[in-house]
Amino acid sequence: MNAEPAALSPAPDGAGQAEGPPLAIVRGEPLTLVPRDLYIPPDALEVFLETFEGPLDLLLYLIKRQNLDILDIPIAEITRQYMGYIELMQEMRLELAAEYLVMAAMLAEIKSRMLLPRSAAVEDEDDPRAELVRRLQEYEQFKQAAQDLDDLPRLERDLFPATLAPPPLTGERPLPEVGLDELLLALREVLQRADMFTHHQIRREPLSVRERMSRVLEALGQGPVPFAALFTLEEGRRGVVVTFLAVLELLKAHLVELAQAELFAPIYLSAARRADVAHDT
Amino acid sequence: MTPELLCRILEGALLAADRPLSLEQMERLFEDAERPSRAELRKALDALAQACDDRGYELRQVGSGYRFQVRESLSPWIARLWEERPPRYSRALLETLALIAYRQPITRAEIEAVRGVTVSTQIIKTLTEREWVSVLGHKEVPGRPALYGTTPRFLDYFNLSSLDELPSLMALRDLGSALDPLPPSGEQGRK
Amino acid sequence: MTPELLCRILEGALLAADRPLSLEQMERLFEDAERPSRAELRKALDALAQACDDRGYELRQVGSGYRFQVRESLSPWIARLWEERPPRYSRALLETLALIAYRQPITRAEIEAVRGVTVSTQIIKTLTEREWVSVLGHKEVPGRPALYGTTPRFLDYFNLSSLDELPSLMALRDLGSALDPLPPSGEQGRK
Repeated sequence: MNAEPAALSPAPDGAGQAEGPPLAIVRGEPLTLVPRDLYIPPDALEVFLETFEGPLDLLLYLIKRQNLDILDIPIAEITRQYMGYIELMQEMRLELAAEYLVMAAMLAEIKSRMLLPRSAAVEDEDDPRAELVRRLQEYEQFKQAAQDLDDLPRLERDLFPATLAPPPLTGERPLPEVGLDELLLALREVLQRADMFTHHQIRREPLSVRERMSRVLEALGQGPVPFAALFTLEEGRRGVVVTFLAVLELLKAHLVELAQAELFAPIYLSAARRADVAHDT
Repeated sequence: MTPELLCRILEGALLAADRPLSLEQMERLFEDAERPSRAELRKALDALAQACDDRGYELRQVGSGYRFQVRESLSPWIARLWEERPPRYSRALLETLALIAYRQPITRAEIEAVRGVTVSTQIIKTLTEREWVSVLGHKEVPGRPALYGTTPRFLDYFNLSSLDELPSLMALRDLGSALDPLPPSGEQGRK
Repeated sequence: MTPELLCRILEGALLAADRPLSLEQMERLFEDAERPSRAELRKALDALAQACDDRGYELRQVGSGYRFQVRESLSPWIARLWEERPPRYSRALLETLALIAYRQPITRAEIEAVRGVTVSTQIIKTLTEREWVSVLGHKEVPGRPALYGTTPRFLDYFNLSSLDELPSLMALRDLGSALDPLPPSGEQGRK
């Protein structure tokens, strides 16, 4: 509440309805003098209002400021002051949360109900203030609880746990375990994100071709390899086909090159140019 | 295993860990053959607590277990170790946290009903990211809103061993009898 | 300031700090009026070192200053603090690995194009150190980026005899239901 300025007296000259543009139009009446009890320098008002956590907080402030007991609020007076703030906020085009207007309506309703004469027949009727008082009390309770929580000693500000460097640890820390299902789920997610299922052509080549591409590239890491040496006859026809497809794929991707020194000389497969020069980047 | 060695192992583990250790976690430091009983563990912890009596730190039980922490009386000096100011929390966040702590399990709408304003998504996110608050379940009403509650980490942060240690709430007064009787007719200020 | 209080403050600071403290840093804990002399500081540190003689930790002087360290003789037990939490690989790492497995040989830029985010060097390093992934060669485009593929070790770890045993991309689309836990056996004959 440090933003609350001292109430300033209106200028002594003039009798209120002085000429000049009105400060605000309140309930259709031009307001040239700010009510004494809620006058706040306009530039401070915004800061001031930001210190309220909502309509209940504002009401509590109005009650506390006059040293009133929550259980004994003069509804008419508090309503008048509350409306004053609301209208001022609206006039100043401050963003006004809808909750403030709901509260205004509730106050107006309570006020009007209290003005109605009570007959014996409605003696049992709930005091119209009861619900408001209950909410104010409940809010005050948690406003205080929040303050108490803030006052508790806490880490980072008041408490510092002891954390020492561990000794050099003997024994290796275990490597993380991964299940195949986790891996597949990860892939599925990334593919869904990339929307590959719909927009990309699904590669139909069997994975073994991709794998063989890797093995061929690996073999070429040591230098050019005779084309024929890439094939393992024990793998049978299928193995030979897979290797051949892998070589074609690699050629297509410009990842390998074929070289033949002269006609009918052995064909050599090598990693694409300069690949054998740079080992690492 | 001698009680002295047990004490030293626990002391070393509590100091090296970057989080409070529960009794279960302490038990798991030992192989089956050497594992101390619960009674032995507690006795060793008592001895450790006493051994710090005249030191700069103390053994404290918080939400998720035991930890050594520097005595609060030394904070004015210790706080100078860090250049940055500790984080401050807005009233809106603290009020929301207080409601979750005291009224859990609680929905966002219930928090809003007490505070009289909407609770920003950012606040719930901050509380969740700090691991002070988690979703305990969903309320079986239309929309199945999440029910929030506090975590052991919340207790750790605020140096509490259980929710029982929270400051007690301000008492609510009964308004039925306390409210002035309304005037029978429109006139106010009759008295 | 009494020597006892000085000792306690230093002890607290060394316990709370997450780094070794130099004498200069220790001096900065104190306001001008109360600041101890170098001689007083050293004396207090000596006293602290002695006070740990029969404790689970010791005062060590390292390159950048002083720090408390848990005694090495306790490491067989302390090491279990971390064992109990089997580390896990990040989602980013798993996605990268999966893409390398299915799309090899593949460059980092190609992985990034599918994932939509950059692939950290750490991830590639982890996968290479684990010997699940290796550099097969370099793509002949500007920058000559490395081409990654999986190794036989990768197949061993996942118990595959060849990449063919990985589900096809088509099958992967329906993976969600396939990976759900199996229903209790009794329900299988239903319908």
